[in-house]
Amino acid sequence: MKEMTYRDAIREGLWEEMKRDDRVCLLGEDIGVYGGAYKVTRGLLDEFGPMRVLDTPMSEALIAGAAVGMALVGLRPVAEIMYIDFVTLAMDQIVNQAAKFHFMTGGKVKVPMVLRTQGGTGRSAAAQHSQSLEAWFVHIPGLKVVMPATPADAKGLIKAAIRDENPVIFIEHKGLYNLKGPVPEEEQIIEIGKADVKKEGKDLSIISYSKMLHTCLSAAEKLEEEGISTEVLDLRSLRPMDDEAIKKSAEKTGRVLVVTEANKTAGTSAEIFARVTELVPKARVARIAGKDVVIGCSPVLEKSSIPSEEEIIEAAKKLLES
Amino acid sequence: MKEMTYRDAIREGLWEEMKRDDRVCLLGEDIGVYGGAYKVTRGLLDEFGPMRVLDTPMSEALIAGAAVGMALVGLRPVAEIMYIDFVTLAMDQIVNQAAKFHFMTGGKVKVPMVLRTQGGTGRSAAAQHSQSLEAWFVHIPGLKVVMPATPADAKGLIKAAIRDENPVIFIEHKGLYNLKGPVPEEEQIIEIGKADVKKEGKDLSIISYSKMLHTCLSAAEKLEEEGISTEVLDLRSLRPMDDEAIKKSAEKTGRVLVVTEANKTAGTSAEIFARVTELVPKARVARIAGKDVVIGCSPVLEKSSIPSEEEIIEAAKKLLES
Amino acid sequence: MKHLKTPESLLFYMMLIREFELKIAEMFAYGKLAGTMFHLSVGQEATSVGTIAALEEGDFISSHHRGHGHMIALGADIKLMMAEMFGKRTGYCKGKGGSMHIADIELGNLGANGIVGAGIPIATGAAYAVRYRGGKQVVLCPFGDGAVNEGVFHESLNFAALHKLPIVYVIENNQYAMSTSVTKSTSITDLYKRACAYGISGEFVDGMDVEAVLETTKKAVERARRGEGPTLIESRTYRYYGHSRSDPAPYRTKEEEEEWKQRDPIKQYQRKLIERGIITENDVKKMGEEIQKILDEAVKFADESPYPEPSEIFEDIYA
Amino acid sequence: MKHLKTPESLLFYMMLIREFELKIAEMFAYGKLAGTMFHLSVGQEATSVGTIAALEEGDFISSHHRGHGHMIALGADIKLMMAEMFGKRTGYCKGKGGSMHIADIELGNLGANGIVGAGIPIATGAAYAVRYRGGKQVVLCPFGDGAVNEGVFHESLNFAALHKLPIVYVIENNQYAMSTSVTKSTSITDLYKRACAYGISGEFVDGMDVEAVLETTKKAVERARRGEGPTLIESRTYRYYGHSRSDPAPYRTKEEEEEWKQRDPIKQYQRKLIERGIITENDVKKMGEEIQKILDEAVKFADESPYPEPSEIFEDIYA
Ligand SMILES: Cc1ncc(C[n+]2csc(CCOP(=O)(O)OP(=O)(O)O)c2C)c(N)n1
Ligand SMILES: Cc1ncc(C[n+]2csc(CCOP(=O)(O)OP(=O)(O)O)c2C)c(N)n1
Ligand SMILES: [Mg+2]
Ligand SMILES: [Mg+2]
Repeated sequence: MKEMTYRDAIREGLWEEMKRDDRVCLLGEDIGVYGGAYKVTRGLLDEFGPMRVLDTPMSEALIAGAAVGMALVGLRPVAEIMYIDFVTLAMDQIVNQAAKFHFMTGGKVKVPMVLRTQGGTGRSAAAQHSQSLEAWFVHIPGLKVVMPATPADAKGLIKAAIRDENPVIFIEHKGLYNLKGPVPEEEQIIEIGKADVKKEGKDLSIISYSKMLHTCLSAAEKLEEEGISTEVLDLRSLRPMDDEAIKKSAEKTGRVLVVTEANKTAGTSAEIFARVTELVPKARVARIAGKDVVIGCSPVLEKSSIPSEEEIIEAAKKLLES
Repeated sequence: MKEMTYRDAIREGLWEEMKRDDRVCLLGEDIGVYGGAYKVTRGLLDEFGPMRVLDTPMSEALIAGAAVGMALVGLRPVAEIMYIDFVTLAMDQIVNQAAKFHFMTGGKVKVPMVLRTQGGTGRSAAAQHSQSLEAWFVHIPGLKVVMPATPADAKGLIKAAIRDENPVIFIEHKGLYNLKGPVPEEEQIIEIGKADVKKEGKDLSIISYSKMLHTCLSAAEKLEEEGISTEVLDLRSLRPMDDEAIKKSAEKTGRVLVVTEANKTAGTSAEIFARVTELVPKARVARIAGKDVVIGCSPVLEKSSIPSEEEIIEAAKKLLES
Repeated sequence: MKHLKTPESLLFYMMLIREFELKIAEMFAYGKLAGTMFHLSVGQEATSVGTIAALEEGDFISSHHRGHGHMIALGADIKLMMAEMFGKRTGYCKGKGGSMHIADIELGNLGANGIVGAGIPIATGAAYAVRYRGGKQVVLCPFGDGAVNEGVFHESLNFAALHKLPIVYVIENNQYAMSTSVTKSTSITDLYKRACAYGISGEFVDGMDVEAVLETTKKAVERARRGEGPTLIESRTYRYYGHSRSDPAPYRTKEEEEEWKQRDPIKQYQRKLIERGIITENDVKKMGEEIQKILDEAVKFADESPYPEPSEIFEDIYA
Repeated sequence: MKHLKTPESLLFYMMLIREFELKIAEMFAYGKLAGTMFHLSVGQEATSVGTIAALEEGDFISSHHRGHGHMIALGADIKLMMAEMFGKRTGYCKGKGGSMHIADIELGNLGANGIVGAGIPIATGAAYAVRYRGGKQVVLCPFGDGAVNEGVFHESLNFAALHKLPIVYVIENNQYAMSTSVTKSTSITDLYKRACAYGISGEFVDGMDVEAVLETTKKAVERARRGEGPTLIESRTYRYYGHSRSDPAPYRTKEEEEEWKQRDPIKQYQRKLIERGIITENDVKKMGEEIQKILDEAVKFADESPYPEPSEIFEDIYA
């Protein structure tokens, strides 16, 4: 194992796949010299040249659409949309084109592309640069959606996403790039659709993903100190979702707290909530999610818009009492 | 009461509001001479002229964005996006602009606009003209979302939407336009956020909206024949959602079946499911939703993609046994 | 394209497109088609045939909602097309696509699109992929006059021009987007002039003259193949019928319709080829008969084919 | 604008913008600002001041991520701006907007946008509303060179040209969109020439010369007010600093930066006004002192103002 940041892990994943397969290429705004807004692709231009690390004009629909076209003709493009908030400009190409071409052609074509983007709060980036819009993609048949929380998962999943024959939405979190963690020396591909128990426990399960996972892990430790054995399940993939892992944990503990940074109403927390109940009707379920608000710039506002460790602990205790 | 179609009811609502308030205007593709793809705006051009009934170029982002600008400067635009599938081209203007301007400016500006569109299956219009994407909007703070199922509700809600100070997404269903029903002679404004019990019952509640409501009503009648007293709650508004009405019905029957045409995963059915459980923890809840598939053109495929009356009846019985 | 090398073949394929579409209109009247959403290109045959004739085997094309003509000009199997129109599982897309989405990558068709303009960035990306692999193919990207006002038109042409991609954009300007005439939707009505915003060449061609279309497109295709970048062609034409089956076209005059029909691309070309002594009246008649045979067989095939099973909705969602 | 009628006032507001931005850079270093996302327009002051000076009271403007200059040129209260930068509840947007969204409709600012290009259709809609009500206002719509490649640019300009709307589009061409130079993003580098695609007039102006900017914009504003439709102006300028605080701008040369700084809009104009005998060195010094006083007060105000309460997130979601 070696230690590296989430940012470097993704870059290493991209680098290895580009070395392995010369059909793999990157396109997006300022991914070349600039290395991407969050520096994930730094250095790749020098290594692979401007044909394979393509700085595009500011044209998000073109970025996504060109990736579809490239994939149809045999490349394996990794498109970057700088902030998930900007996917609003490319939804047609992702949802009506990438997700549907395989089906609409009766299975004749495939669209093996990855759309990398990043979301979430934490940098006072305000209303239009802080959203968690993953639920939109999770709703769409034909897409896969992954949201890694650790460097190892990020690397293993970006490699899996690139090798997948389908469009994969790969959502990073702006608050995770500097997070360090162990990453295996040898090649590891993490299967899309598999959750991971990040901490075992028996009284209560917390289900989460992406940056919020870490808040949950730290809440779980505090709960543990109070004698509450808490399991933390990291979904990693939102579509497909790992029903088996969810079921196993829910059956084991009988109490499930769902925690997401995304807005509560009609967010992923709703889907996970309903799914847990469908899979394990006896389980008691609760959810804590981002407030149903617009994200404000002032740190005070931003911070209170998403679940805090205290809220999670409180909700966990309440759930145990119910 | 007079009888009229859903289409005519919406048109009458638009007509009355345009007569009442000369700030109200319409814009969209082919809404003038052509009267709209589903003829909702037929005749309004002759009555109100091309300034107030504006045929736009094929530029969906411009349509939504111009509506935002018009609203900021004091008009009350009603923009039409011909199919909900095409909102994919206008999501930035709806989600990052219309929904957020009030908050981002600290409450200084308002965006009183309506975005009319229509969705759903029923015309073999295939993958890109048949979706039910309402969950995307329901997820977004700052938007309101209404989906009427009857002519009277459609008229009362379009009027309320136009008078609202916020952006309202008004989603019609292509399979409802020819539906006839009674509409009050006198002016009726239906408050956004209020559900409506379309049929009373005591053994079981079915919660639905839009066209699927009618399938539920017909299923409820069959259940009634078998001695199962079924209540059918029409949400009408998806955001805000009528928690009080949901609670009341769920407490009364203790069994709630949620039925939507929209895809199951991360759809509105998930939110309603979670909400019922949160409001009435003792209630048993189940959901039937559109299959997690892409809509095919062939009628066989289209039909089997969405809930049938039989599936609803079966699910209701299963829920009663649980 | 090999099958479009002779004047006779250009005529034949234009006639085949026309008769195919008249046949599906008839089949619709009999209640045979899946749904009501189909868009006839009757009147526009010279554009689909003339542009595609300029391609070579291995080249690509993106298609759109009014795309039957593209498929037929590419040499599609009429049986599989008809079956798709009928919503049958033997169709090109197993009944999943329907009229708006009939495509076959093996013919070089990257997909037919129901979202107006959406094929433009896709075709542009395909052209980038060709360049990436050092290939010699060219991508043909046709779309309507309405699509010219969609944002993706702009984003794509800028990108293609910047990278001098091997792509030819063709505006099939039938002068209306549904009910909206170009004069009511577009601030300049000579649409090819929009090329100026990208520093590429814009060409105008009479879309009722198949040889003119072929010649103009050929030059653009050659330029693209030589690495000299994209061209924007405007082929001015007319659709004889309404936008779709439910449209009686109240937004235009009968006189205008008649004027354009006077210049019918098929009749015009028949006349020309007879005058040139390349074919006789009788040849035309025989072509017509051959086409009717093809169509009858296709209808029979489609009619006798099974519908998909309901469970097939779960197939082809993921590869 | 009344407050921008004299040469001295043009100079004063350019200096105020410059010093405001240098002050916030300093405040950032002290950890006083909300977040790290702020974009300095240092070097571009002649464009914001020159364009806005061409407006009359009651006119509108849309703003964007690099928008401090617009607000200041509109006559914004520097205290409320600073408080917003600090994330305080006394700021223009109660701390909810922050640097990227500072706006005040009472000053005619329709909103500052973090989505590049998104203000273009909004401004265009506002111009339609003006026409709708028979008003005489004009809308000024500035955006960067990067925004010129977004689809909404195209959709909006076509619409505005078609309806001859009272709007003036200004490309603040600082030659880079983040790290991407115009030559790498745009197939024609004379951006004003894109006007040709819409049949409107395109004008080029030296964006380092405030009087030239004012004059060019004034003509366009007058045309718009007379009902003669939109203009696309390209004002060529330069941003001295990186895209945002975290950008050391490795994508351009120090020589290039120095060259542009030689043509500094403020120094240039100071020199010019002194030469013309309109002001003296001493006047400039006094202006600087006055500005420092304004800024010190603003910092004090912002510093002493309270942060919003956490519960304020629930306010202003719905009107
Ligand atoms: C993005 C989008 N907007 C609107 C529509 C509805 N629609 C389908 S075809 C059409 C007109 C297209 O006009 P044009 O591009 O000129 O092609 P034509 O139909 O004339 O061949 C419209 C408005 C659509 N399918 N996609
Ligand atoms: C739609 C969108 N894409 C990307 C970004 C990220 N971004 C912010 S500013 C910027 C560059 C903008 O360049 P330009 O329009 O020239 O304005 P400038 O920053 O030079 O003033 C980029 C890429 C964004 N905010 N919005
Ligand atoms: Mg057309
Ligand atoms: Mg710039």
